[in-house]
Amino acid sequence: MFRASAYSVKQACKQLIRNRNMCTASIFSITSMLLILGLFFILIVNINLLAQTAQSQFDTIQIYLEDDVGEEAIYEMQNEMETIYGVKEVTYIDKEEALVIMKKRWGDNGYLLDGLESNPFPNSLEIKVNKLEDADAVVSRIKGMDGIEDIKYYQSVVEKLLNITNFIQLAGMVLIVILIIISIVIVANTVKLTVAAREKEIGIMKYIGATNWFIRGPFFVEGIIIGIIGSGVSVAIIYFFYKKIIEAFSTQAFVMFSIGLVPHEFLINHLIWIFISLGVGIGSLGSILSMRKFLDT
Amino acid sequence: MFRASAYSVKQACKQLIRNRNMCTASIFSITSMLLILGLFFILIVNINLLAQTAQSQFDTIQIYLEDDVGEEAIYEMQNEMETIYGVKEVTYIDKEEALVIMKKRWGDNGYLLDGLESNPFPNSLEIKVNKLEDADAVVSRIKGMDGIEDIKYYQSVVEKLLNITNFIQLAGMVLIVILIIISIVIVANTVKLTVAAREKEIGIMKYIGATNWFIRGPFFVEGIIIGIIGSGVSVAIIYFFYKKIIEAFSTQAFVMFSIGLVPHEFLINHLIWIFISLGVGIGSLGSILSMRKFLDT
Amino acid sequence: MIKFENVSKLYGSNAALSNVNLSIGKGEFVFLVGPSGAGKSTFIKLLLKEIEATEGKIFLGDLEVTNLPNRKIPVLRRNVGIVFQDFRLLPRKTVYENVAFAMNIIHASPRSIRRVVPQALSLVGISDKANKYPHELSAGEQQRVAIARSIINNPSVLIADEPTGNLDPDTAWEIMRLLVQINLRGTTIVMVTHAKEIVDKMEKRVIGIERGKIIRDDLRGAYKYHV
Amino acid sequence: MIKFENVSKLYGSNAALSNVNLSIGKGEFVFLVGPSGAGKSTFIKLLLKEIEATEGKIFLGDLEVTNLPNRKIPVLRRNVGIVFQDFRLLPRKTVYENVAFAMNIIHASPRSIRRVVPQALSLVGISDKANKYPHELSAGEQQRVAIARSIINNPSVLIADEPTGNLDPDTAWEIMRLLVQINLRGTTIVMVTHAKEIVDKMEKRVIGIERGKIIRDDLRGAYKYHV
Ligand SMILES: Nc1ncnc2c1ncn2[C@@H]1O[C@H](COP(=O)(O)OP(=O)(O)OP(=O)(O)O)[C@@H](O)[C@H]1O
Ligand SMILES: Nc1ncnc2c1ncn2[C@@H]1O[C@H](COP(=O)(O)OP(=O)(O)OP(=O)(O)O)[C@@H](O)[C@H]1O
Ligand SMILES: [Mg+2]
Ligand SMILES: [Mg+2]
Repeated sequence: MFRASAYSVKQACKQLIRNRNMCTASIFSITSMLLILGLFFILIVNINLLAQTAQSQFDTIQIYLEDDVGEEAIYEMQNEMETIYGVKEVTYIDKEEALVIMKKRWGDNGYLLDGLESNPFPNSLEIKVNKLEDADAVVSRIKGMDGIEDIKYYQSVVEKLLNITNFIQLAGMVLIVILIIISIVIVANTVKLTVAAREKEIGIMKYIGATNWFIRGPFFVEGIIIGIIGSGVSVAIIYFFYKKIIEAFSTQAFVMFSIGLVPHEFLINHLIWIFISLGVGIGSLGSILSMRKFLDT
Repeated sequence: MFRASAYSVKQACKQLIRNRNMCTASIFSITSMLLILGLFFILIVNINLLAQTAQSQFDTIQIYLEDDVGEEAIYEMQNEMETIYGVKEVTYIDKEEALVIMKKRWGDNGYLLDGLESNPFPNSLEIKVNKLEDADAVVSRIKGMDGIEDIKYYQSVVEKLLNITNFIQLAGMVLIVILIIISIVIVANTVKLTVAAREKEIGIMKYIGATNWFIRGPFFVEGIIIGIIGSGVSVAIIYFFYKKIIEAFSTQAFVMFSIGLVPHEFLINHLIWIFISLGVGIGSLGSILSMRKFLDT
Repeated sequence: MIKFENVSKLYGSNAALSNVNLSIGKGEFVFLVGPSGAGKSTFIKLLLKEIEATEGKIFLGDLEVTNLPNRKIPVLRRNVGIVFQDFRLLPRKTVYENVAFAMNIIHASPRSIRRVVPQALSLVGISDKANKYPHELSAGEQQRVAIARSIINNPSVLIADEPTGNLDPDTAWEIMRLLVQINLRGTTIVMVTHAKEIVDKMEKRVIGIERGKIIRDDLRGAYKYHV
Repeated sequence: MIKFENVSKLYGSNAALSNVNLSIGKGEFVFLVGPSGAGKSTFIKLLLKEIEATEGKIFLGDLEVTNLPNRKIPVLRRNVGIVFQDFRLLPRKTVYENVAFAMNIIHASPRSIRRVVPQALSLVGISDKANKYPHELSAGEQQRVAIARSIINNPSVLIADEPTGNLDPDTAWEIMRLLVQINLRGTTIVMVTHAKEIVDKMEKRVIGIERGKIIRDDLRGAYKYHV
């Protein structure tokens, strides 16, 4: 057993060196495919993050209170709301604060509000929910309470955003699956052609009495090595460029736009394992599967 | 000449049929790569469209006029502004209209404006520019005019949007170039391996006295056929799925969000030519380049 | 050792072998002769289960070749040393590695490989080419490597398809002396050949095949199979 | 027709041919003999510019082979019919297509191809295998296809590396008769062979090579090159 493994590894290394050109071709293919996969992975992870950020700006429920509700009662309501399932925090905003906020929001046009006779804004409570999906339930619980003039929350916006993020996640998964299938097809083809070029060799080995496993061994190890090299190279390339991009972004106008990017350490930590398992899987399975034809008889 | 071409085409067809497996591998690779390219193409074209739509909502310059400027003078100013280079159209919005617009924009909170004593809004002119880049120049020309209280335009927003669209366009081009390079590498590798499997054959042909062009001919034609099939298949697949996606979108919530998608006819009309030229180019060049090694001596 | 019972092999409607009955005992030295396309290589391919017999039974030692499951084929082939008509050397391995490969297959220890391979190479007179690749050898040299590989594991049966086809008479006779030696050690030898002179001088059992049929089987025969 | 002037071919430090001087006239029939590894195939490979001479000049007809630019090599090879020791048939073409291919190369008309190829196939006695692929043929049959291909274009020189190596004596003699016929039509023939009997009976010019050197050149010679 040990002798057989040692033989396989030794032979694989010899083959790799002697068939440099073909191996480079295989490594190239695997690397290219993993690069494309990585590209998509990065895009999807970041679009997701973006959507989540955007979403978090809409996860509030505005509750306008009637003017005759006293401060005491308001604090009571606040406490009660905080116990509702799904509520993260409840903030009290009195009418003066609301006016200030509105002025701020108007920016340069804020002076227009100076002409107001009396403060038209009501007191309000602002609820942040843990999960957007819970918002509806929270609202229906609150509706029954006394002293509430109106409840506002960006239900439709929130729903659309939910739809979009769900769609992006789904599309992302579908794309990644498609890409993985395409990669496997391409790499398997590469390996198949590599093996086809050695069809004669494999035939001869069989004629001399080599068992299928004996023949497969070195090819298998070779596939694993090619997979590891391919995934290593692509992770390195992605790491390098993604780091550059993040650096570029953090000094650019984009920070102002508050576009956050997934930090490269996180990405790499995940990618490296996904890629190495994909690379090794594709490489070794590819070489074994594509040899099946020649080992049938 | 004719006899040689006829021979090449005939041989290519024979080879294609006899080496079905290998050709399928090549076609698979080309198709896969073109699919990925197409995916990116669609993504980028649509993101671009989205950015442009968003952008067009910000390409206006607001000019607030002093209250003592009469209608006559305003129309004069409007005419003058329309002659400025880069200006697309100038609209006059009087103070009543402005109030109505503002109320609308406030939506359910519009009633707050009912409490206003007098209309705080000034008369204004709204300029739409042809190109966002021209906005600055237009503004500096207008600044000198009499009777202007204030000029507002979303300079920073516009700049950020410009940055983003430029970035997306640039990133898109870079990605497509990278993908094309990767596709060429993968397909060239596939062809190279296909040819390597026929190394012996090519050698024998040379030993008998065939010229390089005589040997290349059938391979060249074969590459072209493979390219055409590969690009045809991928265009068909993309056409089918993109149409489905557009149909799904037009009945979905997405319309409400006013996310426009590039119509599939437009896309396909462009894609089909790009793909066929890419496919044929990759197929034929790939087969010739990868035969160079075997035809050197 | 080798037994054919009513064996036929058809390629389409063309019978490469038809209704062959044959028995070769342990330790025999047999020449298989016949014109081009008679079915000699087919005979060998059947014996090694490279192709399947259309009809009949084939036995080699304890194994019934015609019934052998695919996964047992390597066991069959390891019991047999073979020299192929087209050599079948591994193109990406050196002469040394080609011969060593036959020992790797049976998981021989690296030590015994290092000891036995050089002996075999010098036996066929090709020691000085040990580190060359097959394409760097002359045809005769390749043939000798194939012979070295076939005998390296001391097989109980040695089958040689034209082992002297590309050799000059002197080298051919050296190879024949080698085969006789191996035969004396108890190995059964079946040799396909067109070399009239060799067959005539050796005076061994000669089996003549013509158009897929055995037309003669002489215990101390000569080449001239058609009188 | 063929002229070697001080030609040497070194593989590393190993001289496959050293300082060969030789001249073969138009219409001659020459046997090239010598032990395995003597340099016979090297001689042929040099003549066809498959490999480059390390030193010396080689002429074939009007062409100086050693000076020939690469793009002119096809012209050289079309003037020469060659039977390779390892046949070199195109594996994915049928017997018919293999022979026709040699005519395609010189842009022969489809009509003349349809007329000439069957003639050549029947000349070497392989007509019934016209639609088979090389791997479906016996070694001797492949060799005959190679011979048919080499003569199809009526070359001015025919070079054959062991054209009878895989043939039984009868078929071998048929091929020899064919070569003599072709020779009588004016084609220069150089034949590498180990077939002692054939060389002895034909009584043609015999050139003996040993370890890369020409050791004899007899006008009406026999095979026994080492006295
Ligand atoms: N795969 C195949 N398909 C069809 N016919 C075949 C196949 N293999 C061999 N044959 C035919 O079977 C017959 C016997 O072939 P075989 O190789 O056994 O001949 P042989 O006696 O070895 O001849 P040689 O001395 O020329 O090597 C031949 O006519 C050959 O054409
Ligand atoms: N590519 C190569 N690299 C190194 N050595 C080579 C190469 N080709 C041939 N040789 C050596 O050159 C010598 C002559 O080879 P050649 O093929 O000419 O012999 P030959 O006379 O044809 O022998 P045979 O009768 O066995 O075919 C041999 O010793 C061979 O090992
Ligand atoms: Mg045979
Ligand atoms: Mg030779």
